[in-house]
Amino acid sequence: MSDLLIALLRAEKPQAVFGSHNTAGDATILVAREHLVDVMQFLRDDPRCRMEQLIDVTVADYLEYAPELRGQVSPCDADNRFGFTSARLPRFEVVYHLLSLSLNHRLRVKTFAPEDDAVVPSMCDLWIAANWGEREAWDMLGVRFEGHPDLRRILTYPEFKGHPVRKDYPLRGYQPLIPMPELGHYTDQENFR
Amino acid sequence: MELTGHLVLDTVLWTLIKVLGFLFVFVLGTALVLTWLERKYSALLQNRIGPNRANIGSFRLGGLFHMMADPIKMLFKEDFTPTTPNPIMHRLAPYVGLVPVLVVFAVIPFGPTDQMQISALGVGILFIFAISSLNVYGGVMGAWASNSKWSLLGGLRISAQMISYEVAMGLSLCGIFMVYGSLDLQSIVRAQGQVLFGFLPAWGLFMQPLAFVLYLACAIAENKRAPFDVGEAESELVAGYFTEYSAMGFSVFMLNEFVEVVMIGCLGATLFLGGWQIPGLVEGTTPGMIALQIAAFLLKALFLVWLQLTIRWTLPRFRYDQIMRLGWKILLPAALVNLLVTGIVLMALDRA
Amino acid sequence: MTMTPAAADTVRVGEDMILNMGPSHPAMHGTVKMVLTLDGETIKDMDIHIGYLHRGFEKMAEMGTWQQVLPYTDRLNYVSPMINNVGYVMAVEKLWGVEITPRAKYIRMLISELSRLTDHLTSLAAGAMELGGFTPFLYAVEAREYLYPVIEELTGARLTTSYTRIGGVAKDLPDDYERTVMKAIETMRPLVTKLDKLLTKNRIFYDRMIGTGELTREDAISSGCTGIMLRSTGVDWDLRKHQPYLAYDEVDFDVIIGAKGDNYDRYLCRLEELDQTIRIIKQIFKQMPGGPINVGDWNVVLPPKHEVYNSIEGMIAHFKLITDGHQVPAGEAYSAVEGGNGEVGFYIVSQGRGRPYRIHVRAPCFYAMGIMKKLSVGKMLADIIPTFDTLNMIGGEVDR
Amino acid sequence: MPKVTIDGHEIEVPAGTTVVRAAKQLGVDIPVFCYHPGLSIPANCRMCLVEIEKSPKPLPACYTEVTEGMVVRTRTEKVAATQKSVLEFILLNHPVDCPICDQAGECVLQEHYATWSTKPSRLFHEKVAKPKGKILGPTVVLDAERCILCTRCVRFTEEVTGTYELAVQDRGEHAELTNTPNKVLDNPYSLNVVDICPVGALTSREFRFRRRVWFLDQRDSVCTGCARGCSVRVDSHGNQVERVLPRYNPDVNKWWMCDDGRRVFEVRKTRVLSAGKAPGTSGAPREVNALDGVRALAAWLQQAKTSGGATGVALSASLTNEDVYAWGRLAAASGAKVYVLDRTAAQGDKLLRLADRDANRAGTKAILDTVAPGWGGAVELAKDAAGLEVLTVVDHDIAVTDALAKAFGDVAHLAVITDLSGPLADAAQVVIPATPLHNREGTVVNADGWVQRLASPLKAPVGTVAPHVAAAQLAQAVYGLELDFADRTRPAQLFDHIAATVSAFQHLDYVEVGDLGRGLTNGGDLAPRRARTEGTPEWEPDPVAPTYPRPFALRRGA
Amino acid sequence: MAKLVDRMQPDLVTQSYVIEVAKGVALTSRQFVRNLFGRKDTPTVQYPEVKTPYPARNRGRHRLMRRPDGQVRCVACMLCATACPANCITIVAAEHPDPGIEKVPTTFGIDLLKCIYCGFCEEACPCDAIRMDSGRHAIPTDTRVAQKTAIVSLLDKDGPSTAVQGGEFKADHAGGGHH
Repeated sequence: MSDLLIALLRAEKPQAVFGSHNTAGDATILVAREHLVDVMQFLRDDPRCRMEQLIDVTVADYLEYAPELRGQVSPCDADNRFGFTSARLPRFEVVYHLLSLSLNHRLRVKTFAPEDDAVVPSMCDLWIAANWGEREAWDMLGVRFEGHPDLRRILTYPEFKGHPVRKDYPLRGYQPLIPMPELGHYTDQENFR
Repeated sequence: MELTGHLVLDTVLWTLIKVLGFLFVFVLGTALVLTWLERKYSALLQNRIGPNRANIGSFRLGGLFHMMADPIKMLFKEDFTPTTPNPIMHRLAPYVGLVPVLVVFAVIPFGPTDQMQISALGVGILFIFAISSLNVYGGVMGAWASNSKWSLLGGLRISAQMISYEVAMGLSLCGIFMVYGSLDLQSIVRAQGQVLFGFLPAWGLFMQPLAFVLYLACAIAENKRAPFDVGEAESELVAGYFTEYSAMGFSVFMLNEFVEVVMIGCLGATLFLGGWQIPGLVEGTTPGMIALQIAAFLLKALFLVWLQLTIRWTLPRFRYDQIMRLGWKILLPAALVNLLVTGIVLMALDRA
Repeated sequence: MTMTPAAADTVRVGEDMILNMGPSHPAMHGTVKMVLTLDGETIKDMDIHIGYLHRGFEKMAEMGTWQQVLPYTDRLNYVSPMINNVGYVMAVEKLWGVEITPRAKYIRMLISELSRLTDHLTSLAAGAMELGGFTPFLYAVEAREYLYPVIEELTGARLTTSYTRIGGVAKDLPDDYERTVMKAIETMRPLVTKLDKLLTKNRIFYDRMIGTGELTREDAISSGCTGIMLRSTGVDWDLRKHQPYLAYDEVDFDVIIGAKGDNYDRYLCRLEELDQTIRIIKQIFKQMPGGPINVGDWNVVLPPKHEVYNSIEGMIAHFKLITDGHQVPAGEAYSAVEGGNGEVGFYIVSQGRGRPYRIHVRAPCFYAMGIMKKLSVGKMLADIIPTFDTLNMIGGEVDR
Repeated sequence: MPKVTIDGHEIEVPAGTTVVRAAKQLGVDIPVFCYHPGLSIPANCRMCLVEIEKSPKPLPACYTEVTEGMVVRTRTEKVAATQKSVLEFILLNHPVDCPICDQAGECVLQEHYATWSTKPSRLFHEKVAKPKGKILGPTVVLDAERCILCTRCVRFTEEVTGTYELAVQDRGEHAELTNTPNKVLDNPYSLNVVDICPVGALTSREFRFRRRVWFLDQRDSVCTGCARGCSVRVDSHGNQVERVLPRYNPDVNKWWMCDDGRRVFEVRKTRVLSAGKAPGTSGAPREVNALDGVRALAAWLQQAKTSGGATGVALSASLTNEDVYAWGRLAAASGAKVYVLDRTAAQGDKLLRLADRDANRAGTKAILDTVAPGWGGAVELAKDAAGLEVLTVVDHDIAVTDALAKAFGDVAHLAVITDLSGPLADAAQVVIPATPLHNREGTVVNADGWVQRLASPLKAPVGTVAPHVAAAQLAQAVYGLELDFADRTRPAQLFDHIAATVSAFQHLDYVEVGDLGRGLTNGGDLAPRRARTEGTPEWEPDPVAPTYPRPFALRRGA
Repeated sequence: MAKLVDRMQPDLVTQSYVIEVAKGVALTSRQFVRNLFGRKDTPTVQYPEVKTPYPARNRGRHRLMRRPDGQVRCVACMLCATACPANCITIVAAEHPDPGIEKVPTTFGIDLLKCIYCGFCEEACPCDAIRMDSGRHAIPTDTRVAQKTAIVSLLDKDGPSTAVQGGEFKADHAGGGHH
């Protein structure tokens, strides 16, 4: 089933789809950012796909991922049409999980966003779900979604600095706008370690 | 009649005794017990145990001491006043609400003979209408003076609710006046001593069954208790008009509510359950008879209190607009129809 | 507020009230803030602020081993913790290619369904309470209270269960567990009937539920609603039925769907699903296979204690698993289970180094909350309450 | 060059290469216990048995040399069965000791068992009891029960140190490692046997029970104990160094390091400077932090500049290249004379230890030759001392000889930037607390002209300053100089400057220096022209250093 | 398969309010009467006086087991501290004069405020030294210090373990049931 879907997309959108895998039974295609809207539109509307639901949007930050293993997660074609090899892929991967209720199949669509240009097109026009999903992805990992009507932070507060799920976000320290807690009568610092 | 000094003293003393006995012992006493009883009762019908921890020494008495512990606690809590341009109004509001409710009891005949009434007012029921609706001012004042949006919304809701239900309640009781031909509550109670069809006491409940239901609904609505508690609606408006009250201010609002519960019970008993009448007995003159009939009245009042409690713990809450719809579109027309039918029947009976 | 003259003509400046509902508000359980623009009591606009309970689940998960993520999942949807436990380990097993034993499958189903009972009961209870029905609330909570000891007997904790393990479950069923469970269910069921009697046909109640929070089928699908939210609009979709996992294809049950997608439908669906769940539990016990509760592979599950205490082989395997973590191979996987509120999905990325590289939770409430605004605007302030309840937002899951 | 096929992959290797090395080059793992690339090959553990075509039975991969057309299979059922049997055999008498064994977590036996076997035990008898906690020498403890008799330690004492302190006595299951008669394991390299022991039989007395290894953060660094500059791995927990291990560096120290080097951290810990000092308003010394110390020094230098007094800078030969460069530039710009002072010499030996204990003599020389030509040593300092108005000593454990002590006394104003307490700090009027060398990053050059990166897992203590930063501060405050590196105080940036300015460092790059270092390109008489043999090292360090993931280290150590 | 919910159609009976209210009042009143006489349906437990026993698997407060000779079983292997997701266990190891024991903890502290009672320590312990089947719940205190220090005294508490290293042990204990 999932193989068929990959084959279909590879046939229909050869320009856009440049990688795919099927590990653990999850059909996955890798789509170039430029063609993402086109592919998603196709996936939603084509009678063979009919992905009515955008189940989830998220981003994975591959900053610390071992380059030699990256190809297992995101294999790219041999002909290297988009300028990156399996070993040197852009830092962010935007991951969409699609579900077709009527045809009962799933597909994972991934696209790349480099660190210095972390922008991908928004899916808000295609699915309502993209609205909050993309807001969360922006808030947590700092990937912008172009065309999103309301790209505000959602889980953190508006004055928050940085994007906490990024791999290089410091694990310790305080955000500038949160004052240090008053210790009151618990002056024994030892107890607060 | 010429009033001698002795007589004046006598009257004042007698009135004081009645006020103390009826208002302070029965009404406020019941209200006080209700603070504990409501929780205990709700606990029992909700499969809980309820408050039972307050104790003196090793005596717990099922938590009866909670009704003493709570006022003490309330007295000693911080009385918080929000930042408001009307702090005095904020302080005053609970008492503005409480006084009218207490005053209403002046005209309730709690026993046979004209003496068993704090004030034998000829237009008793009109007095009740006039005074009891003042009670809402307390809530509205408090809501306004609290300087809080939740309070404001609550205040708006209760004032609208009060207006809607006052009308329906007035009209529903008109049937009673028509049937018994008097505005004096003692006369109405006396009139309920008759017997209908040879077996049924001529109580308001049987003469005006629809009016009873309407009265109960409207009265609970005026009291702002569930299911008509949109004014406080803790899940929507936090606590509505008394969101910003704490300590005694808060507890006076609560007391207000409980006194009103008793008031509704007393008035309902007077108008619909034959007041102090015990079927088969004539109006008592001996102290024993009087005591018996006072007890009957109090029991009837307590029955209605129980009914209110049960309804409060059984039903969910209306939505604000549904309350308005119920008041204006169902209760008011129903009261009018009741009035109409009563009128027609009375006219027909007159002709006959 | 600045406004152009043209706009000032059409908008009545100053007559709208901005109201902050939450984060400290009795009905905003799970901590959420709704900034309401009210015209009288009618909601003109609404902005939902979540994140007050944000604990950084996804970041924390990257810090521990695969096993150490498990207690965090208890705290996602904290009214049905074990479904999250199951969902999480299933995702890891999917990536690793671990096939668990039949008995483990059935035990996992059992705990999922027990959790579904507590989840639905909580939702029904909270819904009743916030509409002012305190008595039905307590009946439902009491009903739930009979289930928690059963869960505690199995897992050792009422709520923070952490019961599943990668490759199986932590402990086998206690002796005579079927009787314990069935007894709890028999005690619990009449209380639900009482709630049903007090609410379902009561006009005060249904007036508030019918026609409020009405969700169209298209919106439900497009907004990523799953579970009850989706089914209440009449979509026949249940992961247990349509993409069966564990052994759900071996039990018989009905997918409950609604007609109009309003609050009343969602309330009824929850009520009906309780019965379906009880039906599944009965079948689970009837069909419960014997055998081991975990795969027994020492690379996946800890060796039995007697091996650890008595042999160096067991000891080494035990040590390696705890100090190095599970060696889940590099790759990515997404696995979803039908949670109390809908599809609970875990997207995991592994680097093959003993701890997760990235874990993302697809929380059903999160997407349901995304459509909340649409369900509320134009309705009254009081309608937020039943809508918010039947949507059953769980703070731990939305904020993570 | 014979061609060999291992698991289907073909590779061409020089004649004489063993199968295990060829496999390693292909990335094929063959488990070993007794094999160590730095020692002779006994092939006694039998763990590395592989199938070789045309051979009737499996052969040890560590011992077998490749021949033309050899076909090796390492993943067959037969091999797997052999490995399982070997492991079962080894584990038969192995005590259930992981909970109390320091090696747990980096134990090759654990590793191999988890990777190649995970087969339950079939033993129903008592295990053989042997001595536990037997003290072999001042540094090493033996647990004979855990020993798998790989004889790595025995071979080490025979082949590397030549001291012959260890031997195996008895036979069969009673065979047991022990001291040779009348000998104690007390050679200066004794702790290497702990490193090479694949199991927990030999453990360090000092590190014993101190910390579980999986909690440790690892950082590659250089030993600063002597001019050898051994490559080391520093294991730390929290903000504390727990142990130092040698790291394989084919050009410097191979697999070994001396016991003194491992204890450098410990020794320095006992001599840490508690606070800086400077003259107070009343003239009595007061405690200062680094910033106030630099201010006091700046005031002196300002005075000297106004009065035209001579100033001098004395540098320890153990500072990083960055420090030397910064101070050299400052001295050159301010007209100060530069002197280089030494640490106390120690006894060297043929293996690794050098008599010269200064970690960066070659680098200091090479840099000063360029940036501050005409620099002198202790002799010149003694000569010039009386004429100096201000002498700034940038110290790291300088040996204060009598002559030097006199010289320091002659100087009008003596300021010291140091991280250690001692006579020098006592003699100075201004003491600026420096960030200890083992808390810093930078580069050092060893006696052979090999540039390596010094790195530290520790945070700099509050109130201390890195010497090169102090130099930049002084340049700005006193001489109004915006030294071109003043705002670029990170070692990597400074190193770029050095590479651009100093010819010996030409073409070097901080990143490129990497973990294993680079040779100086032009070191004159000091540093022989050397460059790394291209390509990866032919053989990785042995399995002592675990390569498997450590899920805990990062989190716990943070 | 898919089953449509039984969506009640509002009729005159339900719409009149009164009937359903009366039914409701009857139900609650019945419940009241049942509870007034005999408390048949009341599951509430009067806690401090009445205690429901914890099930055998309950994960309560930790206890440290002893060897048959009374010494602490714990050998400070730190596996519990390693497995602990909350990082709440502090152990300091030391050498024991008896070479048969070799390693013992000198401090065994659990910060009960950090502890999440997941039971991983008990599962990770290779010596049956730490268990959570004490049947005692978390300490209710209002100071940080009490939560932290209460357990330091763990080293002096609780009875001997049934597990004997290298000896016989009941297989069904796996996971730490109550014995």
